[in-house]
Amino acid sequence: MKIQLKNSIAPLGALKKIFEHPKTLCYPEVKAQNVTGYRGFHINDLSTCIGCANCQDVCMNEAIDMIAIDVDKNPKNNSGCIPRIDYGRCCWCSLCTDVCPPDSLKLESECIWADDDSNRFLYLPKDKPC
Amino acid sequence: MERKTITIFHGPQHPGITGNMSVELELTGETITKARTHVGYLHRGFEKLIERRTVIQAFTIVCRICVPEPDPNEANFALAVEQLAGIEVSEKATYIRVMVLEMARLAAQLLWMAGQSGSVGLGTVGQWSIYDRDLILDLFEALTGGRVYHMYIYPGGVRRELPEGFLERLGALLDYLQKRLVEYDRLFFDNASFQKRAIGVGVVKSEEALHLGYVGQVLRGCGLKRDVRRDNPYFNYAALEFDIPTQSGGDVFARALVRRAEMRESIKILRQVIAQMPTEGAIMQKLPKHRKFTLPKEDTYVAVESARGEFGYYMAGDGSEMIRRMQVKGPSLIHGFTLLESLLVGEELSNVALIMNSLGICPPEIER
Amino acid sequence: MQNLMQHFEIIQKTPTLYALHVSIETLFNTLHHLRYQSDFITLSQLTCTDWIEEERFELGYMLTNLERNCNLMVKCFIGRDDVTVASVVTLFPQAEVMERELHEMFGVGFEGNDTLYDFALEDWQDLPPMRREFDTLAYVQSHYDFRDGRDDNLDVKEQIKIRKAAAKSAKEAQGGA
Amino acid sequence: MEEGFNAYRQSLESEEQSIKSTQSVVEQAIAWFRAHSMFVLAYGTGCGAIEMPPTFTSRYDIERLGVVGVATPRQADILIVSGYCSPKTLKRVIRSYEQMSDPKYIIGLGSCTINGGMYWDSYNTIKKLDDFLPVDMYVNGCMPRPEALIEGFVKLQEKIRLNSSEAGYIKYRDNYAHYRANQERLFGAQVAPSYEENFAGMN
Repeated sequence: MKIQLKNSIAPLGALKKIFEHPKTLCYPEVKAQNVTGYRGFHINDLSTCIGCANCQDVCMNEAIDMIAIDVDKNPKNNSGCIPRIDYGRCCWCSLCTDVCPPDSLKLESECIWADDDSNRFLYLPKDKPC
Repeated sequence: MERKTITIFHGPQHPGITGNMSVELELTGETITKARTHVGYLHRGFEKLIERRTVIQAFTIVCRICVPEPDPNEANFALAVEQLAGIEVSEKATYIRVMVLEMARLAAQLLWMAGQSGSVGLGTVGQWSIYDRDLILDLFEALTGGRVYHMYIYPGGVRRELPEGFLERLGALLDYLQKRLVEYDRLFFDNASFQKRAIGVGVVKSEEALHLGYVGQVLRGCGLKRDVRRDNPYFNYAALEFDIPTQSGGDVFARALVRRAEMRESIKILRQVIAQMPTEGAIMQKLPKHRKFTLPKEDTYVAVESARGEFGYYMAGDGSEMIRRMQVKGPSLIHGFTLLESLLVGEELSNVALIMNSLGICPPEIER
Repeated sequence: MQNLMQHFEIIQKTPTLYALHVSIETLFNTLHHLRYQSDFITLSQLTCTDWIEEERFELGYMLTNLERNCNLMVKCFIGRDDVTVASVVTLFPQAEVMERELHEMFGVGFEGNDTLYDFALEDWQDLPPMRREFDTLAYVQSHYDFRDGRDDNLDVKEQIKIRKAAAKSAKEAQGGA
Repeated sequence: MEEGFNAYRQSLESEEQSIKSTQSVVEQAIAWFRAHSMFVLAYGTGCGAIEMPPTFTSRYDIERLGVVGVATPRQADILIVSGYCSPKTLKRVIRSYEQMSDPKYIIGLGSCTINGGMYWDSYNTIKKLDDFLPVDMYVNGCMPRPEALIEGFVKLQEKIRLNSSEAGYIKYRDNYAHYRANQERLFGAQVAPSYEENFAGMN
């Protein structure tokens, strides 16, 4: 194939993009838009959570611990336990929310967390109805 | 004058390498006299981990096998499980799967374009194409809830219903991409500096290509019309209209041209999917005994066409909840060893990154 | 294909997938025959499955034909310990790296392949990791540490029992009073 | 009440005034320059490398914050360990880290660097990165989004400006025996030569 002069000049056409409006998302200054249905942090509606540990059983990363809570918010919670998720293990596959019988465990679209202490990444889901 | 031979490592910490791997090169002057591939920097033992997990637990881990393009893994896993267990998938789910796979192919080609152009020093192309890839990832985000790892194609169907207005958004994006492809032609494929670097470099001989098991663009770049979507159709590719582009050169430029045409074919397929998408119907066929699902003592081999060639899974069940053996056959194993080691001999050092990018070598799938 | 079916006991698994079982003695000759006398000229995958209950490995040579639309699995049972199989590098050059992988992951020897050095693992001292008797979790526990702070995990079934007993005794105490 | 990122920033601003009063003007200036020219080593050690191109190119364009990629460890200030590390990679990562010149920082990307992530039972990945290298900032996610990576960088900038004495490279120098012991335990005879003599001329 013969290389023509046109092929050397045509790429300069990209310069016309200088006049277009910048498309960069300026994240720290402008807050990121939340996407509905994004798999972010866990939320757990404590008034419906029954403490059944289905989520713990299905999690292949063994990321979920069942821990005791002080105040019973749901009389049907027989074990008095709620899930706590180790974000050093979780892969946000959302299998735990799929198997949750009362649908109390959910994922919200908030997902950004940076921290310099590695021991803080044990996450107790926010008590938030969805 | 006596010439000295030196040995250098190209990678793993090197900007011109496609992922975390390395090539040990023996050089005489600028010319390579011997190449040896080293992998294992990303070995995670997937096949061992899958032996310890039940079917639905293993489903979440397979997409990590190939990082730039996770969806063919999910499709393969779902295909293999469905074939072993004899599950039928609804028409709508099949269409959604094809859509996801083609979107993933487009995204992977755009990512490839950034790597390929970076290896010849055209930075602008990467700035554009990764932006456009992000627009596809935005759609994935709305559809599957994940940006890179979608975990969406589930044995028995797909996990979520299409969000409202999704097909319209996809159609608008395709219109946009179609316009952009013309600009990419001008900026990259027709660019004299790319053509000068790429033509005649890394030529694959077509007579040995079939026997040595090369796949994807390497085959199609030397004029051999092989594509799993056509030869061995899965999902409903048999009912869709598309061409398989080929080129005869066998060099880096021919493979680039094949990819350029493939992007247009993907857009064509996606338009048909949008037009034919059933509005009614279930998206998921529930697995019997969902969490304690068992596979019969059988084995099978399934393959799909990824953006870089045939991607196959061998799967054997043993009558228990676990999968006895799942072995991955990625396109990069043969390309990264047999082909790359022979192709690099006689080339110049500056062409290593160019050739590796053009073969689309992806180390996580070589060693799993 | 029809021609091959007369020669070998080929089972059809799916419309495009066939399987053929051979013994370890005839393996190389069968592959040689298929490579030169039939359409199946490509080795696309070399698999190994560990059937530890039956004390054997199952090797699978995945052959693909010229048109790339049909796969033939040539399978062969071999023993689990100290087995060497004839290498097929002379028939299929791409088998070199596949055999290297199986040698590392399962400890299968391949006679005639002199490149059986490290593939993915570096300086590996333990059992070949893909063998069934290699326990990856036990290996992890003896070689790596997990992060502390997760000791307050409770067994839910135990908790339910404890709480039921507590509720019962509380009721009895109430009833007594 | 703002949430997340902005809340963090507000709490820092009140702290900032008290810390600034203890720093001299020169120290403040040096910290400011350090925080706004972070050169990242282009070494994609794991999955996380796939989210680095979007972060560094036009969509998220982290160059706004003074973050640029460079090719060799000698020029780099920041090492991003993007996800799981096999022992084979970790050896190379440690070598790369030790070649970088002070001040240098490590960002651990993804769950795998914190507690093993989804490869927690894999025989070939390490579980806690901070046993072997001093990690300055962890970014959570599997994959972390580019926004999360940017947030990691912003928090690291704040850390450099306000708590420069807590930086990882100082920790590595002071506790080298601890890190070295862990490295020797994992690698055995294959461990790299000791780095200790390079600390001599520094203090």
